Amino acid sequence: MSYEVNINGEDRKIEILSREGNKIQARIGEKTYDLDLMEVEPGIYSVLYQGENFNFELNARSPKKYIVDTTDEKIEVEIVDAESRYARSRKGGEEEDANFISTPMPGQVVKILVEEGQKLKGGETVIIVSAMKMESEYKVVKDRTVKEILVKEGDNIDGDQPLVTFE
Amino acid sequence: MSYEVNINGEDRKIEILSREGNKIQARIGEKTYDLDLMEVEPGIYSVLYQGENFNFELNARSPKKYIVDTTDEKIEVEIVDAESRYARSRKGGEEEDANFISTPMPGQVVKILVEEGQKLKGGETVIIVSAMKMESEYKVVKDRTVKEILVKEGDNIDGDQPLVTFE
Amino acid sequence: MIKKILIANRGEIAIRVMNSCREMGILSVAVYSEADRNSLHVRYADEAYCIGPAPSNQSYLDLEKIIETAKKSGADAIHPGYGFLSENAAFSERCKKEGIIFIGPDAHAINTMGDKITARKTMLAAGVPVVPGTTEPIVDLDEAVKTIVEIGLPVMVKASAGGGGKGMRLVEKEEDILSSVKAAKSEALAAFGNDAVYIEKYINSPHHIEFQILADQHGNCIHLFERECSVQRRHQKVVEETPSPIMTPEVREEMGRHAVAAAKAVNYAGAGTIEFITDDQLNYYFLEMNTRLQVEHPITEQVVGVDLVREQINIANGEKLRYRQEDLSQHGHAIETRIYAEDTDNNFMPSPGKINHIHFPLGAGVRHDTYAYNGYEIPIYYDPMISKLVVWGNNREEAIGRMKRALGSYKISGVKTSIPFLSRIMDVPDFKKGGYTTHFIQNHTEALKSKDSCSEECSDLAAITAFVDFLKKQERAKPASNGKAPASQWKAFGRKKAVTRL
Amino acid sequence: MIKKILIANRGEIAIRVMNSCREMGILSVAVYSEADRNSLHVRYADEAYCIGPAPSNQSYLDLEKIIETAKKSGADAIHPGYGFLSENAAFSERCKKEGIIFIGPDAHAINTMGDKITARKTMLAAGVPVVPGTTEPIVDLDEAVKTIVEIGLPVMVKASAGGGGKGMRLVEKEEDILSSVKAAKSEALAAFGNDAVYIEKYINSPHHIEFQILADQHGNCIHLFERECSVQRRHQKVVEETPSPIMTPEVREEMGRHAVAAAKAVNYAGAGTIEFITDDQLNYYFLEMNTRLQVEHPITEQVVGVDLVREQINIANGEKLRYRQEDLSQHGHAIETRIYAEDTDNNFMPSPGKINHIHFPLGAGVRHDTYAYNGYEIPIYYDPMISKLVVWGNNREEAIGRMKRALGSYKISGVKTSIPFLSRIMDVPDFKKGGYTTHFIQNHTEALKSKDSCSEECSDLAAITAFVDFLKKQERAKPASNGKAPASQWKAFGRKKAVTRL
Repeated sequence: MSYEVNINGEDRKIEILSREGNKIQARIGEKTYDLDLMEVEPGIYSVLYQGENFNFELNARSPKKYIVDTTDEKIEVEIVDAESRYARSRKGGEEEDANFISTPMPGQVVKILVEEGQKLKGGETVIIVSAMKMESEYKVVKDRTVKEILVKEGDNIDGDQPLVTFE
Repeated sequence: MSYEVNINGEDRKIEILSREGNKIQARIGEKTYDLDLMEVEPGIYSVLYQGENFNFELNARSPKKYIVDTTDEKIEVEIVDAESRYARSRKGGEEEDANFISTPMPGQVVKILVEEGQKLKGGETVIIVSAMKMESEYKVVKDRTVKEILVKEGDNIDGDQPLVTFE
Repeated sequence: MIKKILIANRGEIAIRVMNSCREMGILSVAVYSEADRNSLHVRYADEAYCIGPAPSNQSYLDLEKIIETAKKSGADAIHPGYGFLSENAAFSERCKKEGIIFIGPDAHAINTMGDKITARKTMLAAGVPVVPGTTEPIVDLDEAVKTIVEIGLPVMVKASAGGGGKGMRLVEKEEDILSSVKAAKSEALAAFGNDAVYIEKYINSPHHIEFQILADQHGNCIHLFERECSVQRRHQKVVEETPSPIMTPEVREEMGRHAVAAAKAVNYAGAGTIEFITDDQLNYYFLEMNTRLQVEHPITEQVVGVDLVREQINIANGEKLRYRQEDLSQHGHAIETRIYAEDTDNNFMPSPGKINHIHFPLGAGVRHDTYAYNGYEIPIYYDPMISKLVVWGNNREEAIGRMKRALGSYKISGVKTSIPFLSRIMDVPDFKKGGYTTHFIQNHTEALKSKDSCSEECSDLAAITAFVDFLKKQERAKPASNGKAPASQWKAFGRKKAVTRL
Repeated sequence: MIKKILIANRGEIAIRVMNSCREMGILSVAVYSEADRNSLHVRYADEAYCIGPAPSNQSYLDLEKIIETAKKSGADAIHPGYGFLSENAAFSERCKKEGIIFIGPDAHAINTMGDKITARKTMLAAGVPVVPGTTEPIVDLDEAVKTIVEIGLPVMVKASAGGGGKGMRLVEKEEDILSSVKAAKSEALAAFGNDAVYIEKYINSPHHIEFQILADQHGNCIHLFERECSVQRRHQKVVEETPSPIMTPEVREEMGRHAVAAAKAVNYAGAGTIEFITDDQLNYYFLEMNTRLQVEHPITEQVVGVDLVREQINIANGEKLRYRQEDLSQHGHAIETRIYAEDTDNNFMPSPGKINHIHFPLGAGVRHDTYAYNGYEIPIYYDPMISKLVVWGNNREEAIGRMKRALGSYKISGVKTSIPFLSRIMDVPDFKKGGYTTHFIQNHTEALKSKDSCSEECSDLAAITAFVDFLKKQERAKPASNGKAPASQWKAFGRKKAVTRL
């Protein structure tokens, strides 16, 4: 099966050429790597390449999406197979504006400044959320109309949870 | 269902009387305990009883057998249900002499001093096993006859693995 | 003699206090909110009691509940840690009334130091330098000019009714005095309808330097030298070190004497910290006193060799100080970095969540104060500090190298942390040189931003690793069509290749 | 200047050395056997190379392979750690020939100190006291008696051909000299056909006290004071501390001078340790010199404040010592305990296996040197030491309290460890008093045995906890008869009760 990986936004062809225990040979783009690769703890890999040691910690966002922590930085890696290529093509390539507001982290709703059906100007604040004693305002980027408000003031919320949706 | 637990060799009746979240009420023998009991890490429990804090780490030897590590000591706890009572009664209560030799820890076979079919005197050394640079001799307690030798010199072995069996 | 201490706090400081209790043979009682049942301080204590729901004002700040728990558990003393009730005079007073020893100063000391104006007056009376300036608003132009000449340049002229920078003028040159005061006054009048101004000495390159003190109930007081805490963001300390790289032995001795005088002025008993604002010429002025244990107290412990919590307990027991000033000296160099669950590239936004893995750096000269463990979910209700990493080195250079080493092998996954940011601080030449001011972080925003430093090779390897993991998981998840264990292509691949290579 | 160091070792000491490398900006190269691919030292190094199968003689002791790897990786120096090739003169010599810096002494020093008889003669020549005794066998009875009188009682008379205690006589009283020597000789004749004997001073209450030294390549040598290592089992150190509780300043200074003289006698360069046997009256005698870093070196680092590995590297770089003797002093008290995977109730039998959980005690004054992590399987091929736990305290009492606290919260599950045993040592009055000898462990076997200390209440709670866990797992494992998620009786029980209680 042919695979591609998307590394920090760039698509590259990837292939495992051979494998003996920890020793694998892999090609990525035009380059071939002979590696000693071992999962030393769950999700933590030690990779030796030409003697040099790399420690990678994998955080799977989905079965195909990884954030690879390389100590110095975090690299986004997505496995692109036929299925995800199809899904991508349907999206039309362009990212749309999200049709809901969410926070990147868990917290508590402090104040909701809008009502359902309300028309908002770009830049208007929709909701204020506190986490760890720090309050953050969440605004709309463009003019939008509020469809549904899914939380109420005082609610504890998860990260990435839709809070307010738009038409 | 009625259960008994065997604590360090002694059978006691046990029953959960009520439960609300972490708060449980349990009876063991004639004594009733109101506890706040929480699995804080996999296999690690924090138990608050009348304010006092107990940390227990459970090591399951089988689904019904636990070694509970209480910091100060290790307590053997076995859950006794109908099934295990039956199994126990068949055994006739008395522990028999093991019909094989095994080591309590992994290691490497250094020397096998017996042959299959050989008759041994009690106290005779059967096998020498090394682990971490230390060699240990394993002997028969009573007069026995070697049935089968399951390993050979140089083999790496697990703990509790039968090495030599007797008639 | 204290036999059982209730620790009215959570997190690393609760555990810090319990450690000294245990070392002294004293029992420890934890209190916890409903959000903290699985917190390490609960598991670590000898006893633990729930004191209410997650929000602090219903639990860790609930004075009544804590007093009640102390009585129920038979604790004879309460240690408040830092934050929460630690600088609450009413709590100190209440403990006294209930016959429970409060491990901290009395209400008088807390109140006096807690009010900025009273503290300033008390310090002036005790001969401790404070930032020169007017305490009453000035309306008269001539008086303003006279005051400026008295204080000495540079000064800041501020509208007394002011705010938002309006009616504010920095005066650096003599020839600008008159025009600046006039401008400030007219601007103030226009903005607030009031042309009264305050005048304050302007500290050009401010350093935050504080002195640790210990005082017993018998009038003895010593200082344990300084801590340099100028690396701050939003007035929150990020990196602390001792000795201060800008300190001289003469100024240290003098500041130490003033710190002791400050504590004595309020009949202080316990451990406390006198904060000074200091300029490049080592002119220093009293800022405030923290009447409790400080977050950054470990660096003093490492360099002076005194367990401050042990001494707090001894003092609370009514014992005399075990050390005289001349017994103490600074030995080597210590640095603390505060590891927060936060996104340093996104305005230090807190990043609570579940810690998947945590690997502490260990070895020579490394100390950790923490309450985090694998699988722990950092609650959203409290401070997002995960741990304090403290290193000790023979000298400052060794300590910086050690901190870099320790941060480099400190791994926390699951939440974003300030570890990479702190590591970049250690590389900034101005930090290495040591003459940094409280403007350090804002002056080096560019150098402190995260950078893509992974080479193409490294990102290729990261991608291959993710791909291998993906293949392994895919094989594991594959349903068995024939009812047997699923055939692993990944495993089969390994076997096949192994054979063909023979 | 050394830029890249190959560490010819594994485990905690490999990581210890890498830490100093990293702090000095030096790259580190790990070597590993096939059993160690997942060992932490491999993951921690900048580079790592496999050097052969699990057994040491095919990997960590394979001199050729290590030299080859050093060349391949471009390492300009090799640090041997302790054990393995660290006291191999041929290896030191070979490195020199290959132009690789050996971080340790030259072959001459290793050889001289490695041979007991040569070492003894060298020390005698250098004026360092050795255990008084004969170096040549004595056949003549009168000469034997004369020698005993010279040496002074008590003495041990040993058959020169001897072994197994035959022909051995302890002589404590003057009136027994003649009869004892006669008895020993006749016993020796009967057993070995040879009645020659050796006579050696008998040390009644022996203490093992050693001195750390550092010597540069320019003839400068200093000592870093003593370590008390008398808590031993089967001649293996278990607990070490510094300062020694029996030491006096006068004897310390004199022993230090003799330690320096011992090192100078072999033109030593690097870090080394002079071991002395000492009696209750602080009479001391050279035992041997370890020409390498010692396992217990961290306690010296904590108390003297010198990073010994850093100094080793500086010395190997040809630098002069950074310290003069008068710069150094002892600051506080440090204790090390060695945590082994072993069954202390079963003759200290090694207990390798997989570590499920490991929780390190942290906080003030605690240092760990380890290579263990959650899920790590301790290999059966090497030493079963898991970690070295080192504490520092202001004084000995504080240090003991701290060690008890640290051991009490040190959790390792999956393998048996010596943690409870070590904790019991801290409680033995003879240890607390500090006058213990090398017979300490055998003299206190009863006190050091593990005891059932859990109350009936505690074992009831343990049983209930196991039972709850059993119920939870049973519910989780129950197959769904209707194809839906299995109904949990345990969960349902909680719900039902919650409802009926409303």
